[in-house]
Amino acid sequence: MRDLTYREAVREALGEELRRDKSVFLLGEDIAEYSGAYKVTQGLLEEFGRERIRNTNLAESAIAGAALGAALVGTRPVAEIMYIDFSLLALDQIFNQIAKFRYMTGGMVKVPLVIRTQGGGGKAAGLHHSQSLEALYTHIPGLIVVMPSTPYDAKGLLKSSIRDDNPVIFIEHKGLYNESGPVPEEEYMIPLGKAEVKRQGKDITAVAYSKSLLLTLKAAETLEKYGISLEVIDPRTLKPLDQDTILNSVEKTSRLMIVHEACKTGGFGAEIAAIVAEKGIDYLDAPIKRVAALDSPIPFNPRLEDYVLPNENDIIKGAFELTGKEIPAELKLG
Amino acid sequence: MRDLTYREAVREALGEELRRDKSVFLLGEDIAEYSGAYKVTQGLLEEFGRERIRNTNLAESAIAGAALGAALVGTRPVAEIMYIDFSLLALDQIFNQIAKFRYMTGGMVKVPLVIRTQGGGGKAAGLHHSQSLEALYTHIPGLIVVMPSTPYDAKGLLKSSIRDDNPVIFIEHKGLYNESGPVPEEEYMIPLGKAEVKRQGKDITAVAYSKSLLLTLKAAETLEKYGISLEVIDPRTLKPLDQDTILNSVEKTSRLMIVHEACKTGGFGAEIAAIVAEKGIDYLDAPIKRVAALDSPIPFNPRLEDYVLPNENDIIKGAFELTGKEIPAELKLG
Amino acid sequence: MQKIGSEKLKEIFIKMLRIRAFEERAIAEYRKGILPGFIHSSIGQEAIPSSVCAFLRDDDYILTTHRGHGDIIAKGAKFDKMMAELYAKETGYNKGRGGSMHIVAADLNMLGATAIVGAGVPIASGVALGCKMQNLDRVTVCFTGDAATCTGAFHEGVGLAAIWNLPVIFVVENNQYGMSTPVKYYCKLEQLSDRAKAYGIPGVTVDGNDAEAIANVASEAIDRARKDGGPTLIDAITYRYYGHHMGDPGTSYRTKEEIEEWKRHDPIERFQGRLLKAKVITKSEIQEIQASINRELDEAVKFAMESPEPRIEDALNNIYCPSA
Amino acid sequence: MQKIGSEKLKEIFIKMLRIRAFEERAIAEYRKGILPGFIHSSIGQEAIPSSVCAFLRDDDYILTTHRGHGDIIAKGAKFDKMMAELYAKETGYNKGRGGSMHIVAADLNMLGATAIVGAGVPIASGVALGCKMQNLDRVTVCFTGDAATCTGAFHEGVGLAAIWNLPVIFVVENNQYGMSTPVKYYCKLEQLSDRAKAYGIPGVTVDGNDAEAIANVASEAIDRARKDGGPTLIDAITYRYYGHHMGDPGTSYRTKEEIEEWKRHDPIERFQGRLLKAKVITKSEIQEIQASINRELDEAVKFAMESPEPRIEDALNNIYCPSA
Ligand SMILES: Cc1ncc(C[n+]2csc(CCOP(=O)(O)OP(=O)(O)O)c2C)c(N)n1
Ligand SMILES: Cc1ncc(C[n+]2csc(CCOP(=O)(O)OP(=O)(O)O)c2C)c(N)n1
Ligand SMILES: [Mg+2]
Ligand SMILES: [Mg+2]
Repeated sequence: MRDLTYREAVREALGEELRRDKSVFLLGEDIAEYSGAYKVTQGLLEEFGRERIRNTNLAESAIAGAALGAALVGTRPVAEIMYIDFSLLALDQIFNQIAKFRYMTGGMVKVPLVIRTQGGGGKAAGLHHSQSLEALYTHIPGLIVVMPSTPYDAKGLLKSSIRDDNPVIFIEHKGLYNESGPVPEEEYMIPLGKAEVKRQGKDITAVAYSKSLLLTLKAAETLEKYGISLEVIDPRTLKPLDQDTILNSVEKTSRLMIVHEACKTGGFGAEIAAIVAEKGIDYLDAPIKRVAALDSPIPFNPRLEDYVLPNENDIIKGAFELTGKEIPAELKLG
Repeated sequence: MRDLTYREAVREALGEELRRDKSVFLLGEDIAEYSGAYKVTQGLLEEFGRERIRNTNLAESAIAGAALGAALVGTRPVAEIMYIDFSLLALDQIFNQIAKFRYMTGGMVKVPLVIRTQGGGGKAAGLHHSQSLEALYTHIPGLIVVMPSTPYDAKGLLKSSIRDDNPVIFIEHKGLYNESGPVPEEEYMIPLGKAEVKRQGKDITAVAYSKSLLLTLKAAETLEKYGISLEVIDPRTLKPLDQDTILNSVEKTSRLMIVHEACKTGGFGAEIAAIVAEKGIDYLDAPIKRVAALDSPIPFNPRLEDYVLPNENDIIKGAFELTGKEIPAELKLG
Repeated sequence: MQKIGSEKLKEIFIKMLRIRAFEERAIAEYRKGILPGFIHSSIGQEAIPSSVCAFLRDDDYILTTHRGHGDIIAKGAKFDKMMAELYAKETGYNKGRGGSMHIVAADLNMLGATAIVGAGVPIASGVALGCKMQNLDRVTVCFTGDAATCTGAFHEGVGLAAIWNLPVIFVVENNQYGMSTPVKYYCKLEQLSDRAKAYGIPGVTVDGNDAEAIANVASEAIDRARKDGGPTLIDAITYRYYGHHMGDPGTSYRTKEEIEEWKRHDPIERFQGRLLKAKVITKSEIQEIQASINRELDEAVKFAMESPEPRIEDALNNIYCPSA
Repeated sequence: MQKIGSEKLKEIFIKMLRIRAFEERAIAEYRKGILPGFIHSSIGQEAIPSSVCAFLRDDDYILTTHRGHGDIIAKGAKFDKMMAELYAKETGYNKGRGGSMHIVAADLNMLGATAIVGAGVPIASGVALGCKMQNLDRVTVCFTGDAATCTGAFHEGVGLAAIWNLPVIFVVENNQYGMSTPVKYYCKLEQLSDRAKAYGIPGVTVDGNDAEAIANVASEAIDRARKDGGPTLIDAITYRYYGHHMGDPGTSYRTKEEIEEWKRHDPIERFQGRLLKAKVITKSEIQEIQASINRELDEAVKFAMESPEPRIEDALNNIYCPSA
């Protein structure tokens, strides 16, 4: 199987769906010639033209609102909000209008649209270009929230998102675009709402998504050497959440760690923790552990940013803590 | 001590602070003659005039942004966003600008402002006028989030909020405005960040805030009759949260219930559950229980709305569940 | 009375009568204490939607606001399903989930009613975009209030319509107040239609209590939009007789004199006078129409009252639709 | 050259030189791969902030955007603290927490730099409101980009300034592109200053590469604002020589010819020619000034490089301030 980058995988999904279905189109700021801030839409203007690869005005609420309107009358818009930080400007449209429209009509309409955006830190992009805000979205009934961690998932989930008749918030990570991984040439789809066990293990269930999944898999390798076996679950879709896969794993491992890049307080990890504390508390032999960003705006200074964001070492430390083992000095975790 | 309604208590706090400090002023939509949608600001225009009781244009991001600007140069604005549902229009200003401004400057400025708003359902006000969105705010570092449940707390906390040098989101509940309770004539303040045990008990710790606190206290009375003793804690300030008061209580009762009117998934109850699952799991003798709204937009139809929102019976049922006792048939909880 | 034929004039007039009668009945029901939630009456403003919608095709779209009963009726909504929605019944347009501020009649291409002021504007631009992309020659009309022109959503949505030359018409039902705030306070312009100048689209202010004047302006704008001539902003000046909603007496920020003065320019009376004079309609015809409207309303109320409430078991339906 | 004295002209010119030199140095440092984050260069746009800020008092306020280096320097910011901020050092204006897009120099009444396009506009109105309420006769200048005029925040913020007649001036640094999107695409107006017509405030378009023209327009607007004459929108047309940020070559949406053509209207060269001709300044004076600027920049870079990083222990400071 060939390898693609996460960026290419997203692009390929967009291209395939644009080709397959004439009612699909893209709108967003600077997605045409400029190909978006992270060049995801490169080449699409040339193939599909300006009608279907539409630069908007600089107006996030117009982007989201226009996507809703267009979705109501038979097209399937894929809107891009350049950074999830800017999506705060569109939240009335996304939370009050898009999320509620179908329910409000008693089910008379459907709202088939996707909002693609990207978040996350690690690039010294500063406090308005680095946030992880998925938790805001997961609180709102009516939305589906997808956060892929690999090129394979990104492609398969985006295709499913575009074909789904519900509004999907599709959150990429700027730190993943250059990561590569196997993506089949043949068409495939990944169902929304299904987690995947990315690594089997027996001591600790680690739930992680987006870029944090990669950190967790790396940490798992180190931990393996020290006799701690992580079972790593990628929910992939945060809303609706595949609770069963998580609960089954915790039943097996009796320990739960959650890893995400969003601020800890009120992050999506809290929801996962709460679900397990409600439905699987008897499985647990240890406190639940959240490894997440410190509760801080993202500082510009890269060292501070590193400090604020969760990293491999934090995961390793957390795992030792959960198993009650001492951290070997050679690991130099400080 | 005289009784005041919650509405009057908020109004009195505003009046006293406007009188005490010339740099305090109010801005918002229709807060002057109209006195706001729930008449909270009634009489203030007459006493303080149009300069300090300022009607704005219909523009939530302007209200929040203007409050920030005015706060940066030496005044202490108290902005009103008529419904928390509309605050989604101001979230860039509140989350990206207001919450981060001080941090962004390395501490060179302070942002002394209050945003008053109100939320909650129970009035058949429909899906754009009934939400409980506090969880969005509690996720953002830099904000203080206050949600008072009684007239006494509302007054004392609002005065502290206005005098605090940090941005405070002060969330009232439309279903509480007519509730009355004792409020001293003498001036008093309630510190931000301190929970209050509203009722001593020994079997279950019930954490509840805003209108849910009242429901919980009522449920506690019923439960008392059936031999279940609730210790009811009102965090009052959700961010920063007084974790100690909650953890100490759970240590005593070994059971935790959280009650709020926001949707369950991703609600603030998840955060409380996660904290206890992290720091107090050994105290627990039962699963954590969240009593919250079902994950649904708020329907217009009052019966459906009642069904979707948590009520006394849900709390009572939850308490029986947590204690493993059978629900007496006479309670008719269905 | 030049360009508009008498059939059209009659159609407009009947729409106005229907709106007024419905609104009066809704208020009466509300005052009995039976209707849940809020009612924002559009009495006094009937000429605007009646004239505008008279020039729309069935497959054209409209969007409206919290004060939308009139607009919805003008597009052809049924009294019974509307009244049932006000009663929060399963037989209402939204199955009782939406209520007065959120009525959607998808079968009439009436795409709601948002209660967030200004939010309909970008959505309307999106509807027009969707039509344009599918080469449908449908026009979208977005009704908004005057104060809505202050919102960021208005600016962004009209901005988008302008640059993509979308077939959408923004009709400001300018009742001169946003809640209690007079237009003169929140906008320093002589006329609100000058806001169009920020987008390079045509803007026109018209007497919103003069059905024919609106009809002329609207038919031209609709025509232009249908011929790919792009969006128009219509500012139609009118007045609401009641308060902001039924809980607001409407007199803390408006004088009784001002209200009375406006009632002397009642759009229905004015239009009726002209139609009678021009013999487009007769007094007895009007009486008959009104009687029939009243019968329809009696039935609608009966229908609403007798209709079932939504079932609790269905409370969580339609938050999502089944995945494709 | 009538109204503006030669001292002022010289001041403006020196500001322009300072901005150009700083920006060039920042780019050079960035290209070494030492600076973290993004750099949005304002080279080509120097005349606008230089001329505007020359008419501000020290206690007047400015706000700016992601492309704010020029504006900040024009208000008097120190190279060393700016460069240290670009280097993310503890000695930077924001102690390394903000970076290029977020510089705030509170001591100079320079209140930031938001990286959310348009977000500064309502904040600026608030600053002006705060001044007005305290009877301070201070003026606030809000620099924004051209595409920022599309945002809801711009509309709401200017709207508020207009109705409260606030002492604030919105200066659009119109470099004719929002990222890759040309102004002609996202706005169908002949001139962007016509957006002022939506608010009933004065709007003027000016050659943003002509320092004196800007000076005339700006001094008038500042004067008016200070005398309680309310806000003004100034649209100053200019061009950025580099891409949107240093990672963008800037040529996928602009032709090389277009860029070259604009370089022929370089604001510094033009102004320098005129000043030399009018003998306001001499060649050797300019050389001296440039040499001194370069020394200052050498020192600034040295200062920045030698300055300490923020301490990890301080990472969580200043998220809140101690409660009052
Ligand atoms: C974004 C938003 N802000 C505030 C409100 C509260 N509100 C409801 S209607 C209204 C006034 C609207 O005025 P206008 O647009 O003129 O419409 P009208 O009510 O006069 O028909 C206000 C402030 C709201 N619903 N949405
Ligand atoms: C609200 C928001 N949307 C999008 C962006 C991404 N972005 C950064 S600068 C920019 C273009 C801004 O253009 P303009 O206002 O003309 O300023 P310029 O960069 O030309 O100085 C865009 C789209 C952003 N920072 N904020
Ligand atoms: Mg109005
Ligand atoms: Mg620009």
